Amino acid sequence: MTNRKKWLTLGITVAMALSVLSSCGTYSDGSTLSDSGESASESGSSTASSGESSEGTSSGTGDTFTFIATQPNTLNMIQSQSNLDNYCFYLTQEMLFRPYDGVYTAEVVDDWEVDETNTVYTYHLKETNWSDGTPITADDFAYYLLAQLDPNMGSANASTLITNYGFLNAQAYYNGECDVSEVGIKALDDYTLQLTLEKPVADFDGTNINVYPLDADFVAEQGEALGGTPENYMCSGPYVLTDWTYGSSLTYEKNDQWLLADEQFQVQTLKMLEASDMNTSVSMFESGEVDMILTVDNDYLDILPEDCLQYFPFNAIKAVQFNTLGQGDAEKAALLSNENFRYALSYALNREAIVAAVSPTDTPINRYMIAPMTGNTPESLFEDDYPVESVPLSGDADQAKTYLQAALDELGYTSVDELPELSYLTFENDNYRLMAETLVDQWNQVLGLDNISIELKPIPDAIQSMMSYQYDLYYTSLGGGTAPSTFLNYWITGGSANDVAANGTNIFSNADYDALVSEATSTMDRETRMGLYAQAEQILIDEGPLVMISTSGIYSAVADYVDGFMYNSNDNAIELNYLTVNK
Amino acid sequence: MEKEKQPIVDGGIDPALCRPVDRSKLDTDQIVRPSVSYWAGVWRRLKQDKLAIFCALLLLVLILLAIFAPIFSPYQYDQTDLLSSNLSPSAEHWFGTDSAGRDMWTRVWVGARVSLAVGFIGAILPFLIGMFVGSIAGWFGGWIDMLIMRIIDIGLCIPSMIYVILILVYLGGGPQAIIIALAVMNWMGPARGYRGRILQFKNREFTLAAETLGASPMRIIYRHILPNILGNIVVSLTSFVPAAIFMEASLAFIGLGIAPPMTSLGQLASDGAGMYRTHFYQFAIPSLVISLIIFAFFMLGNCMRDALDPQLRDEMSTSALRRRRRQEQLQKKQKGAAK
Amino acid sequence: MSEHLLEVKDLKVSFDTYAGEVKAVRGVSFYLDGGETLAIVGESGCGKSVTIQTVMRLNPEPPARIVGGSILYKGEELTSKTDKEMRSYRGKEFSMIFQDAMTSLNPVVRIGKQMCEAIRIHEKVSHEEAKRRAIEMLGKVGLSNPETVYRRYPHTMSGGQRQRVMIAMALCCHPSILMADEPTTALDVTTQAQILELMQDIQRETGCGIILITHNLGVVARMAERVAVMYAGQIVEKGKLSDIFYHPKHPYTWGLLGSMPDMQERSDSRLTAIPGSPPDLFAPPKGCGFAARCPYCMEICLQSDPEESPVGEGHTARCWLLNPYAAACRPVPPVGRDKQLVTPEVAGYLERKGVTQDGQ
Amino acid sequence: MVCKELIPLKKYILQRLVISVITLWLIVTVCFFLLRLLPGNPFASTTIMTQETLDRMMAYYGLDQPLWKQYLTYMGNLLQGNFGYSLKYAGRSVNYVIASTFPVSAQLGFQALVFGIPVGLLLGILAAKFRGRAMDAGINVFVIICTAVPTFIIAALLQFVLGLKLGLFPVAQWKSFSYTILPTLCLSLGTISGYARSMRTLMLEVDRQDYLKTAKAKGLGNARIVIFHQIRNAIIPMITNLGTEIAGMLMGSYVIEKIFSIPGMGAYFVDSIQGLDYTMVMGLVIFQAVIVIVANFIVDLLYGIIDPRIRVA
Repeated sequence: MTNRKKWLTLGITVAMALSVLSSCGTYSDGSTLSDSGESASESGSSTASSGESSEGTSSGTGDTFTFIATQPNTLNMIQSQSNLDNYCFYLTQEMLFRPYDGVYTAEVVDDWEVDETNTVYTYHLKETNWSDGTPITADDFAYYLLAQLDPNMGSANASTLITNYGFLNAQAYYNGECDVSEVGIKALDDYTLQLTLEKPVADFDGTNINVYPLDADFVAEQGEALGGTPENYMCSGPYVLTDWTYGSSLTYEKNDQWLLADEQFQVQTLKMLEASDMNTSVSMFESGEVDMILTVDNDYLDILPEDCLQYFPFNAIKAVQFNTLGQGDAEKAALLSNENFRYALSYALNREAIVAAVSPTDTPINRYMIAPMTGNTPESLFEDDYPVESVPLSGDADQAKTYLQAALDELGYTSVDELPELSYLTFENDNYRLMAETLVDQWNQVLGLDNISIELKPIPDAIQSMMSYQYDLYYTSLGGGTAPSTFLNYWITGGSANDVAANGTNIFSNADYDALVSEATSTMDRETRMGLYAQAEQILIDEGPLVMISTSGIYSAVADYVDGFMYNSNDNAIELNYLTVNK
Repeated sequence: MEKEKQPIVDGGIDPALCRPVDRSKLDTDQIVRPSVSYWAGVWRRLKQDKLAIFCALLLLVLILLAIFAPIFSPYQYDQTDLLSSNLSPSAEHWFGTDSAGRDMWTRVWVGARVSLAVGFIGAILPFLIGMFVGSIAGWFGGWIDMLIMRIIDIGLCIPSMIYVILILVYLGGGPQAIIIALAVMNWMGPARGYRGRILQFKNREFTLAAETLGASPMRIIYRHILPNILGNIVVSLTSFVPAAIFMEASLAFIGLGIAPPMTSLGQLASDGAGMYRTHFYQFAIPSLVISLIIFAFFMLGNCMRDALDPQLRDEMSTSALRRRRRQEQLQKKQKGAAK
Repeated sequence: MSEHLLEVKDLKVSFDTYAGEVKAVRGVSFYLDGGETLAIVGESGCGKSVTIQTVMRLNPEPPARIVGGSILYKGEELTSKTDKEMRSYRGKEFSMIFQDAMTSLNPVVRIGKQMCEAIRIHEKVSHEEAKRRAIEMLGKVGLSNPETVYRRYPHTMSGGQRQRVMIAMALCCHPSILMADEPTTALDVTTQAQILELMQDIQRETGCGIILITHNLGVVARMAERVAVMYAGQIVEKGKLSDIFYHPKHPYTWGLLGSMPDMQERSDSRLTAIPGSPPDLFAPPKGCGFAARCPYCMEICLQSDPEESPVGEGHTARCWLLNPYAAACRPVPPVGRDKQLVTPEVAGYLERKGVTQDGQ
Repeated sequence: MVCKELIPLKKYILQRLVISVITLWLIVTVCFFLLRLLPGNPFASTTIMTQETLDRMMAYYGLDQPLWKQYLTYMGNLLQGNFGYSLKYAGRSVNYVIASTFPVSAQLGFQALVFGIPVGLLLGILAAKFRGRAMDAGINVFVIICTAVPTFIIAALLQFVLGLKLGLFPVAQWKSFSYTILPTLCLSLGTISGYARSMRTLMLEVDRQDYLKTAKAKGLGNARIVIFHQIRNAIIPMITNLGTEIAGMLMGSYVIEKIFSIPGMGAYFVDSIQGLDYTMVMGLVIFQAVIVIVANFIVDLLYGIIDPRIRVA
């Protein structure tokens, strides 16, 4: 009797454990747990043929494109903060105007006109519908913009919309002071959308705005779950998102309902894989399991063959930001706002050598309006039309020393050791740490400064410290945007990077700089506008609280049998419009 | 009197010898085997064990290198030289240079200092805390034991990451912060283990005897129980040091490593792990040094276990056993050959 | 073909330890016949347990090594047998009862299971048959309601009960030799008496030979027919009960007998304890092992080891005093003193067994 | 016939249940307030944001209310089994994340345990039985390599050699069984070396017990003595930390999942804490606590079965 009882209990516990685990464990092709409609794409892997490398949805048949890129955080358009989400919106939503390599072409818009005061834009839309067939109206496009201005929708993009386009009463509505009907975004009828701006915005030519459709009832019905899984996300664009396994893969299927289904986006299935480890990604790329890697780390550039690497400038300015308020310490404030000290630190850096060693995918810069920013004409580059005198890219050690000596004299120090301790705040991950160590050591070698200590913090903590001005030097990365005004607007008095706490405390305020920028943003004539921007940029270079280092870019590894792959940081989208895969 | 050489008579004995011997010469308590104190026995067994010597020497070499190599090296560990970045090991830079052009030889040994310090102190500190708390819980029992055990249960369930970040943020990223973080993370394991040990010995006779003689609990624990489990403690300590070094390396892997410009072996290895396909040396050398340190500590722990185990003191240590067996095979071969 | 059931000739066993070779048994010879009980007496550490365990080859070979001598059991030479062959002997031909029953039973296995295991190894019987026999044996050793004992765990029983279980386990395969390594030392006096009686009944019933190891001369007097006194790895004196108790020839035996407490006598005569402690067998002394502690030690004793010299029929002793040349040093013949050597209590046991001073 | 020993078992189970509930509640509370101590704002991200936007988002998620109020609302949801939605990944419910990632991590951990523990025990027993011989030395070296070399190094090398160069196994991803072999192997190395080492020590300790001599005296074969008597006694101390170990394994390992890009829970633990995703961290911690408590409970039952001296009575 005793034997049987003992083995019985043991058997039960083991069987129970096994059943619990096997019931949830699914071997099939990573399909989501909930048995939503079996993913349309063939899950070839269920025939678990072991061993051969390019298995499962093999990209052999030419109509599947498998690539490695970081997954979106969320598909909730209202609360989306990162451009990773936009990659997915671009592929799954139709747009008023669809950007391709920086040029916006009309898609849903039939035709549009603007009134003589350049403030009222009226768009006539074609008849289109969601992937499940329900029609899309102008209300959906209007709701997309209005939802982001809604004060209690917790949207992250309200301030950018307001500063870039300045819709009528948008700020008031966002502050809750007026009703949604008074905002300058209205759907006159099902197929006409009207946008009214408070004052003409030179950089807005009526087309360069990303507007997707968003169904108000769907948002209300989904509530907090909006954009979490393919089930709570409606698609209307070239592709339909059919499957999303967090941390593993997203699958897009071609949407025949789309307006231009037969002209663009011919590839049938897209499979976006997540591979957080670069070793793994490169191995998968070499073994042919994957057709493209969006961003290749610095260390792997010389492993992959030269011809498969494509460079895309990212147009983000990386710079060291000086906290001229000095965290309340007058001595520090004086030092950090001293121009000579800043020039000394700037001239001490050999940007070319630093970037080549520490982050080869970047390009060194000594100004803010860099390629691909367009100048007087859409074809010419700003930096060619308006050269600017700034620090030489290879640095100038002697000049740096003279600036330092000038700074010491001005502030009354006799030697470098009397300078107050400065903290260099940056994020924790590796390349930020490496850049910090390099910069601090270069300053030490060239200028003999050893009062700068590095302070690493997790991203949320670092950003909060920066926004509460608890730093001396901060390594920042600011998006350059499509037009010069984006970056220059950051640094006007009260600008979003200048007065981060939005309580009137600015680290840089220059009256004629503000005047130049505000005048430029409202002059319609391109030539004069660009001239004014150039002057503003020169002031920012001379007196701005920044030492610019480099602009980043990405190298993508694309297999030879794939062409027509385009990535544009300004549009922040993976543009596979004309992609062809002929394996 | 001169003992004359008398022939041995029948029965093979010499009659002259048949006379009582004077008692003084005799030492009744003649102990043949030198009475060996416990520690002397341990020391002798360790000395005999070639492997233990090898590990001790290896550790000594690593420690000396960690202390002196950076002092004598021509480069500073944080001195970047952008023109010579990512050079493979050469006469100029024995271990090559990293992507910022810093000399890897100096960085590896500065990192070794940190890893050894963090590993060593990061292992001993939690151990002492654990032993102290464990002995209280074990000895007093009752609600104190329940309370401490529940605290440990809760502590183990909350991811140690949270403590680490809290400590690193409030104490800055220096080595001492890492050590305190490790201490907070790791004291619960030994506490639980040590409590079990105390319970095991608590109601043994010699403990009760000591108690009846009026010894205070702390005295009993440290004079009576501790020597009994010292072997076990030393062994788990030597396997705890590698664990601490590992933890520091995995913290670095997650991005919570030591504050720059200081570095540690874990940090170097995890940086190198990213590019083992392009610059293998930047990955191989720090990993090799970490593995050597951990190997040395680990083997030392093994040999200590054999040496400290009272039951094993009579039996032969593993290596002595191997030697004995080889001699036997030799004899068999000779006998075979002789036949 | 020796006529004895078990005959051990000049057995030498040594252990390899870190410090070198320890010669635990240095030439031991004795014999045992069926139905007879041989008692081996001696201080702890004199090699008595090692001797009988070597007969059954229980000591793991790497440290232990049989250096010389032979063990004949029913004419079979055991020293050359491999472990596999010895397996059929253990439990079937020989069986062992250990001293501390507390640790000699597997704490995590039920008693019944441990017994059936032994039965089924030697006789291919079904589970039920093995169980029946085990329960029957448990009853025979005097345990009340053996069925429940069969299902219980060792830690739930008292020392005496556990010792009975050990005996039952040893006897369940009807061995021809039962070796008991101080079976009663860990027990209180009353249980001790019951166990000894039990062993005698079993011996009468099965006619098995018993080798009893003890350091309690009272037990020897009750149980044994012949006695071997061991010291420092050698048998210093062996013979019939009367030879050893009434005509001891070896100073060590005198010492042993002298150190027995005498209950009746109220005199405050001090017990004659033997000074010093046995030699360390790591490097045994050149001469007689007992020399250092022997009050009658002679020069020769320090220099060479005495052989076994016959004293009477079946009675030998290993001491130079017996040598004709040593007559001068020989003490007043102990015979006169033997009366006080044997305490009345032991004498009572001896009478009951018909053993008197004139020793037949 | 209800066996006599089971009746008190119910009392014991009840007692354990009460204690576990209290412990769970304490864990939730301590973790909730400890997380709030971490500096930084969960919504801060690299894109340019003004403080005003951050405050608006905090308000939307109700994080600007007094802490005790948030705690009460959180506990309210928790009692209905709703872990809430992630802050960092809007729209992603914590329940859904756990439900979709736990099976993957559990499967990996389970396979590593099922492969690791028996092999580890076997190596431990062999090393003890052949003490001092070549087998013992070989196993010792293997154990040392597994413990001395950090996991992320072994995993990277195995992936490179077995995966890419020899092409035996797929390099990464988590599709079918052949994808799980390499990660399981890497994960199980730690278990194997741990169990081998402690089993060897325990077997040596048990080697000298008297009941083994009794067993030999009964004429049992070496193999039977080892299996039936020695292992059963040696294994008892191994059970003690089996509970926490199983729980740890089922929760997934950050390193292995990162290198083999497996959609498991391991990654979530680290990222959500660094990204201050309060609801996700709480959900994961509670789930892990439940697993640990259940695992410990099962182990205690196992304890009773294997070692009668601690029978629950």
